[in-house]
Amino acid sequence: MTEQTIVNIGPSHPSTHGVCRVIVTLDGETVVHAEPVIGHLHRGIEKMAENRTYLQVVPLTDRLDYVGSMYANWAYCRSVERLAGIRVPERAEYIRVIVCELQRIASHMMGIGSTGADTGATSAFMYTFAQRDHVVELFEALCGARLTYNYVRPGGVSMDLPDGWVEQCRAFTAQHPPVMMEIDRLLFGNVIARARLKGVGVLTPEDAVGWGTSGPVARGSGVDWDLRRDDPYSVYPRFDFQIPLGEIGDCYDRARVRLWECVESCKIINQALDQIEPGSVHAEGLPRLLAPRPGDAYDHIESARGSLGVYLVSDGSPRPYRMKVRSPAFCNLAVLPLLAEGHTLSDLIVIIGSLDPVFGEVDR
Amino acid sequence: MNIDELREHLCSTYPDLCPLFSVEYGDGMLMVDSSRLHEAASDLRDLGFDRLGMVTAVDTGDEFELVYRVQSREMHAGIFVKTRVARDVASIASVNDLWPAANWQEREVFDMFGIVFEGHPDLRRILLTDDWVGYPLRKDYEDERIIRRPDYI
Amino acid sequence: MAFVDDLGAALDKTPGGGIILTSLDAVMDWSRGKSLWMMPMGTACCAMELIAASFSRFDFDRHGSIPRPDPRHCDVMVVAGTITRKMAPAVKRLYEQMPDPKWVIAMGNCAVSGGIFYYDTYSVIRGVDEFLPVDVYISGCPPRPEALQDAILRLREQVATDSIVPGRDRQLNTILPTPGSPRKGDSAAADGDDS
Amino acid sequence: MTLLWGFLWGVAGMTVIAVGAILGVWWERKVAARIQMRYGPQQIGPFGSLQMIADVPKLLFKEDIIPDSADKPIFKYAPLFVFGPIAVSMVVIPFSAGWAPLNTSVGVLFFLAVPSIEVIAILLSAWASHNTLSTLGGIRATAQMISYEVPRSLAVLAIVLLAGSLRPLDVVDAWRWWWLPLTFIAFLIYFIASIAEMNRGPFDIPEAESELVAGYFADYSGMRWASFMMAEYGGMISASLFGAALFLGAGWPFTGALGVVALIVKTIALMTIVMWVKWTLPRLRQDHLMSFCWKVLTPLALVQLVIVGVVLPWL
Repeated sequence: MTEQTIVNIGPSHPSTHGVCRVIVTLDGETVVHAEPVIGHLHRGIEKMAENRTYLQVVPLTDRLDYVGSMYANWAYCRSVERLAGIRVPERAEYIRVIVCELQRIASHMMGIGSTGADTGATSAFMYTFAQRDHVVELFEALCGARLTYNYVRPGGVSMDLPDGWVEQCRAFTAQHPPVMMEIDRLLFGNVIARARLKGVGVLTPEDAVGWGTSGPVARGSGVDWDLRRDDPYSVYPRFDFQIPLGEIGDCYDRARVRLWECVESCKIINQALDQIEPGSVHAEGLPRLLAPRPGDAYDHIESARGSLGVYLVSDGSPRPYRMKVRSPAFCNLAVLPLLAEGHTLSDLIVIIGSLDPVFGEVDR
Repeated sequence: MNIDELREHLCSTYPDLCPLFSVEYGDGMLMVDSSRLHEAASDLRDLGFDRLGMVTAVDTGDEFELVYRVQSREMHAGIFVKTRVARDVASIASVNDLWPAANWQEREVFDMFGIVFEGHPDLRRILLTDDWVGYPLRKDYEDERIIRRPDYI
Repeated sequence: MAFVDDLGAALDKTPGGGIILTSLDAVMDWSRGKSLWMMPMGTACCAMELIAASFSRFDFDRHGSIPRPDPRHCDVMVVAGTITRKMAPAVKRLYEQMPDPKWVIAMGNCAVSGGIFYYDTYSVIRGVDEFLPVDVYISGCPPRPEALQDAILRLREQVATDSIVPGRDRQLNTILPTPGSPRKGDSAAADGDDS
Repeated sequence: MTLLWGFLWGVAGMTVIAVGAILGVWWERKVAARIQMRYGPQQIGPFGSLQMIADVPKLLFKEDIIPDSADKPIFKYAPLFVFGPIAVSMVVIPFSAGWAPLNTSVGVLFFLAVPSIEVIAILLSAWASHNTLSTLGGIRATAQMISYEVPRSLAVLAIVLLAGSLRPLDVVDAWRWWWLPLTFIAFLIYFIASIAEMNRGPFDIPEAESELVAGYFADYSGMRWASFMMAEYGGMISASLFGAALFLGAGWPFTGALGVVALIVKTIALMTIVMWVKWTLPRLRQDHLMSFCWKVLTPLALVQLVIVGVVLPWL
């Protein structure tokens, strides 16, 4: 044991994916202890929601997980719908599934790409980001925004699909899987990348469950748990798709799970586009000012990062009494000290990237 | 064990607090006394609720309502465990020893509400700075830096 | 900077040195304007657009603007995203680590004024100009990369008015509005809204 | 007189490196941009080739920050000692058959030894910054550069063995085209080890942008930082020149002025491959780096030596 060094990484560091600060105790290059310090992006969204009407909270949820805004929209809207007993038209449900699967692709493109960037392959990040740009373009055609969509609303979605959108979407889902295979070869077929990712940051299935991780982080460890299948919501039971699983739970497995989920998402989108039928996209007869009965409701969906839940308490007024976002990235990041211990500083960077935290959601 | 057996088991264990099960969503709710929380949590974990999904609190005005959500992958079920603690001596046993997931979540609740979790290994503020005064999500939190939003509705 | 300061001050005093100084200023302003390296201070949503700006599709390298993660190598700090009270000291410190001459672009409503997080929140700083001298403001939530591109080009115009001698301005016509004093006093702003 | 000539050649070498670095940075930005589906610099000069004309004065006139806690004299002058050896090493490169700036009988040894002084300067600069990330970068750089000297020298030894001389001009004279297949392994080892020597991807561990922000030069700004960059590109140029001269036969198949052009074309090709590799591959980890050096490259270089040694009596 030599003298230990304390290295401070962040809060502004090229590879902390936002504003995480990690205080690392190093013995040589080996991480003895890594302590994440979060909260640099804590904006108090939960407090703000208490002074907004139910509809006005939707734009706030956009800013939670800014890589996957649609999810927070949807989770929040599902909670409101459960609280107020709103039934959503079927077409709206299909549109929600389509946009959220597209969002999953966009978000995972970011996650896989940053795995590349963390290991030093910046170009791979550019390739995945170009794929993300296609999705963003689709969203822009859909709702006019590139990042903060405010598209899913309590009772449905804000507007119907524009003309020609379905064809564009089909074109994207047709060209996406081959590109994914290319990126698979480029990033995960490379001997250096395999050496960097394999066996690094192993999360055992027991820890994955005990620490409350979800999404690709848990599935990378082989925990077969996906809300789309295990707690089916919306119209997901009508689709045929696989849940990719990892084997040992290292960074490689987590990244690969993300990659395969993208391919599965393309399948879901294609099926949804086949099944979707014309109709209304918003529930009829909703009051402009929602004031649900007093009570509480919780609903969760499978976001790109895991099970994203929103817990709402109503006191009968038009504003939520309390909103709590159960954010998957928060729980996933909590395992960082566990994973980093004993690895080198370079591995720590890869491990942070493989957990794919988005600090808007971690800190809220 | 399926949901029906679970319901019967819980009803016999906690006769005074028979849990409510919503048929529509498959979620259960168990209201326990704050002194029995750890015991109930331990029971639930032994029954197969291996995931602690969420720990949060609600400021109801005169006391805090703590909300735990536990999930079972096997039974595809989720149960809310709720308990109430007094506002002036807000403290409760930590469930960190049962689910490590409680570690950060309880820190967050401490940070936002000032509820002390006894037995928590590392109870510090997590989201706010260490020298922050007050607990923001309490309903009576006052801060001169807050600008109240004008009431448009 | 010491060397440049001395040179500039000496030229300023020397008779006839003004001509050299002016030509030097012109060269320097051109070179600084064409090579604005960005310090990507991305904290929240806008960071995504900041990344997109230097990536394949928008490619700020065309304008000679590349992102460098190290503040010591940068010219312009792009504050993209919400700055909270916990984050502000770090941002200020990074700004101080940048070598002169340096500029700040406030990207997005959060960095401009707090944006959507103006009301009801206890932890957000309402505008990065509370502690940094901002040169260009971009509105939008988040702004498109094209808006950032425009900001870089506008900043070039502003750089063209600088001189290598501190405190000396080159008199040029600019279409940029000059920023007023930093907005202070949140309560006043709130009163204004209430009325 | 010799001293004067040496001095003049040194200045010439520095100029070549400075100009080469300026063009190299532009070329790298273009190559990286093409790999990443971008355009790269476009606005100044044809294809943005004069972009560096804007960057260099800007860096020259940037504030020169010296941190309070830094060891000031060392911090100030370390960049010079990083840049110096690289510039000096240029003088022994045989640009064409019969012509090298400095024709010395230990030229090959000189080229292998002098740039290695750089490692001391890197360690000093890293230490003087008084910054944990810099220090880590410096230590990584030291370990890496000293280790990779071994396979690099062994690879060059194969060529020296064939030529029977340490004088670069003799090597160029003795070079025959069939040396290329014979010493191909040595060339590959030399190439890989040189990439590691110049701290470029996938061996850019000391300056790992995503880990150590900028590694050993994290605290340098303005011109001092630029001299680190110049040293990096200078190292790239000199290593590529030397590799092209020794392993690829300098001006072969041409002689005279055309031969110099051929050498430059080969050098640019090698440099482009270096950039291509950097922008494609992920970065190694230190332990992989070390085991690659000692377990793969060094034994391979020895095998190459044995091959050359077996062939040699039959020539």
